[in-house]
Amino acid sequence: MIDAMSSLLIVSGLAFYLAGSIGLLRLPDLYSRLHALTKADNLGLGLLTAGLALHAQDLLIALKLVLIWLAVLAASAASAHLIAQHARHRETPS
Amino acid sequence: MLTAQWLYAMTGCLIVALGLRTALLHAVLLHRLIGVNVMGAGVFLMLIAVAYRGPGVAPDPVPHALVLTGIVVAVSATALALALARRLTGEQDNG
Amino acid sequence: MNTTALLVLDVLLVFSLLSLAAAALATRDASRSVILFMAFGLVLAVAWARLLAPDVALAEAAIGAGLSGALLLAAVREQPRRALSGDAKPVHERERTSIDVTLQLTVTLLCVAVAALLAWALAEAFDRGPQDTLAQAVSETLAASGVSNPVTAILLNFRAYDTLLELAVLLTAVLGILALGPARPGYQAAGPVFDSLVRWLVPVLILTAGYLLWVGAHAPGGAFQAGATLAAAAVVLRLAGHRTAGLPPGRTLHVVMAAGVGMFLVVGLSLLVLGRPFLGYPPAWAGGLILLIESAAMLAIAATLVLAFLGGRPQPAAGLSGEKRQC
Amino acid sequence: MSELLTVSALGLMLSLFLGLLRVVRGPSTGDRMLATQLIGTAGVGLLLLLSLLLKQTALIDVALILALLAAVAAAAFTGQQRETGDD
Repeated sequence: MIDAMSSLLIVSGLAFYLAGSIGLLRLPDLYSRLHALTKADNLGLGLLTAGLALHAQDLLIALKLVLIWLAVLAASAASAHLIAQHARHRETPS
Repeated sequence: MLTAQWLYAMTGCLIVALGLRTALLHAVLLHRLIGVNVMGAGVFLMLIAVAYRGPGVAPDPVPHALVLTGIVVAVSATALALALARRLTGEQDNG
Repeated sequence: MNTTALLVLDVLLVFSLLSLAAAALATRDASRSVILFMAFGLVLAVAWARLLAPDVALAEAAIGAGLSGALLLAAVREQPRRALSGDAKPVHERERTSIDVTLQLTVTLLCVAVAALLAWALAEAFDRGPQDTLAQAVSETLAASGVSNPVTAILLNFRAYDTLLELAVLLTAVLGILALGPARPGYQAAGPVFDSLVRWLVPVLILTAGYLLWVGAHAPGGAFQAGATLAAAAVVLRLAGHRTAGLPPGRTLHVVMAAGVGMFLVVGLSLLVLGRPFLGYPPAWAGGLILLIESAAMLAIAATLVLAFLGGRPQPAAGLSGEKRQC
Repeated sequence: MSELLTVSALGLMLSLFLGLLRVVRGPSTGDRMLATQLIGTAGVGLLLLLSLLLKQTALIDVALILALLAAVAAAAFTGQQRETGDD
């Protein structure tokens, strides 16, 4: 039962990752890429860590997994904002 | 011989050549520095590949210690080179 | 993990490394080149993990994928465009770009020859099979080293002289940086989004540094990785407008810079006085002494890397913004 | 279970690889940095899977450092304005 849950979580996490990457390649401009990607890969990592946490041997590892996800979540929210700001400032490809 | 060992070691050789070429030929200092750093990464790849003993087998820790030292020295040397470059362009601007 | 899947992963990793290295070196724009180099560092960290070198992967994740990129970006940002990027170079540099084709060809051939020589030497070494004499010596004496992580045992016990001299090299580099001039100009105080990032990122980085230092005795980690993580916290502070990046003022900074070499010498000389070889720890004390040296080394490495990021002598309180500190 | 993890690891590597194409192609610096963030997140996921597959618990710590330093790198890239100087 736990195995099935975990597999489901990991596979759906992977699907979000791949969707994000394809979006990064196919979407027409930076802003839509930012919009799509920051949601997709964070959700992907969240599902993946949840799936792996079910396998964790001890609580410390499960806690570390949660911490990693929170760190990525907070970091990417901030960096998406900063990248958008940066792009608006310059608005020139380099 | 392990395929993985061979694969990563040969990649290391190629990366050394790429980095060395830029370090010698590029006109711009920053690119030369990145070239030297890439070359260092190639050397590290060769060392870690030599240490590898296959999946599930503990690798040789001695090259690992060498590479660890190398990474820290490389970043300090890069910083010193950047400081030198900065002073150099400053002097040129002033005189 | 089965062999075929591992091989596919290896091929993809190797191909990524080669194409990122080539792209980083081929591009003419400086900041583009630095970003590609940072991505190269990220993939390299995964490669070290794949090759069962977690100690190296930790250092690469902290330095290769983070700090050296930040350092190079700061340099690119500061220099007027013509100095570091290829856009509009002074005349003598422009002449050097068009070095004659013969020279380019010769150097390229030379590099190919170097690669071929290295490949030949490695192939010879692989043919003879692994030489495990050193690795065996390490695993046999590990129990008496005071730590159970072999890499830490090598760096701080078996080859402690090398690490002492390495810290001396770092000290020399940082003295050079300090001697060359004042730090780059600081940054404006951070906006709200950046500020909220700083608020959680800095404490988490400091805590992680402490964790890595402590865990290094029995698992991957140690002074180098902890020092780099601590330095990352200071870099974030500096980007948020703290001019001195949390470095202590004046004399204290000099003490911290020399702490690694100093603690090594104090421990080594004390052991000499007690009638033991220089840095030949008594097994019962080895663990404690190593932790003591590593703590000092962590601070020294962090100070070195932060000063490297600053690019010169810290300049506290010039009256604009940022925090005011007396030197 | 192990097969699933293996396939997922390869899938993440593919995702990372697609991100690389965007880093190399650009066109803007923002695009490259965004793609580097994706490589970072995919790298974190890949390290977590590898920690299970290769039985190396320490790779979880590597993933943590990678996640934290990706934030530092993004901060360094977008930077703040210099106090003085001509950026």
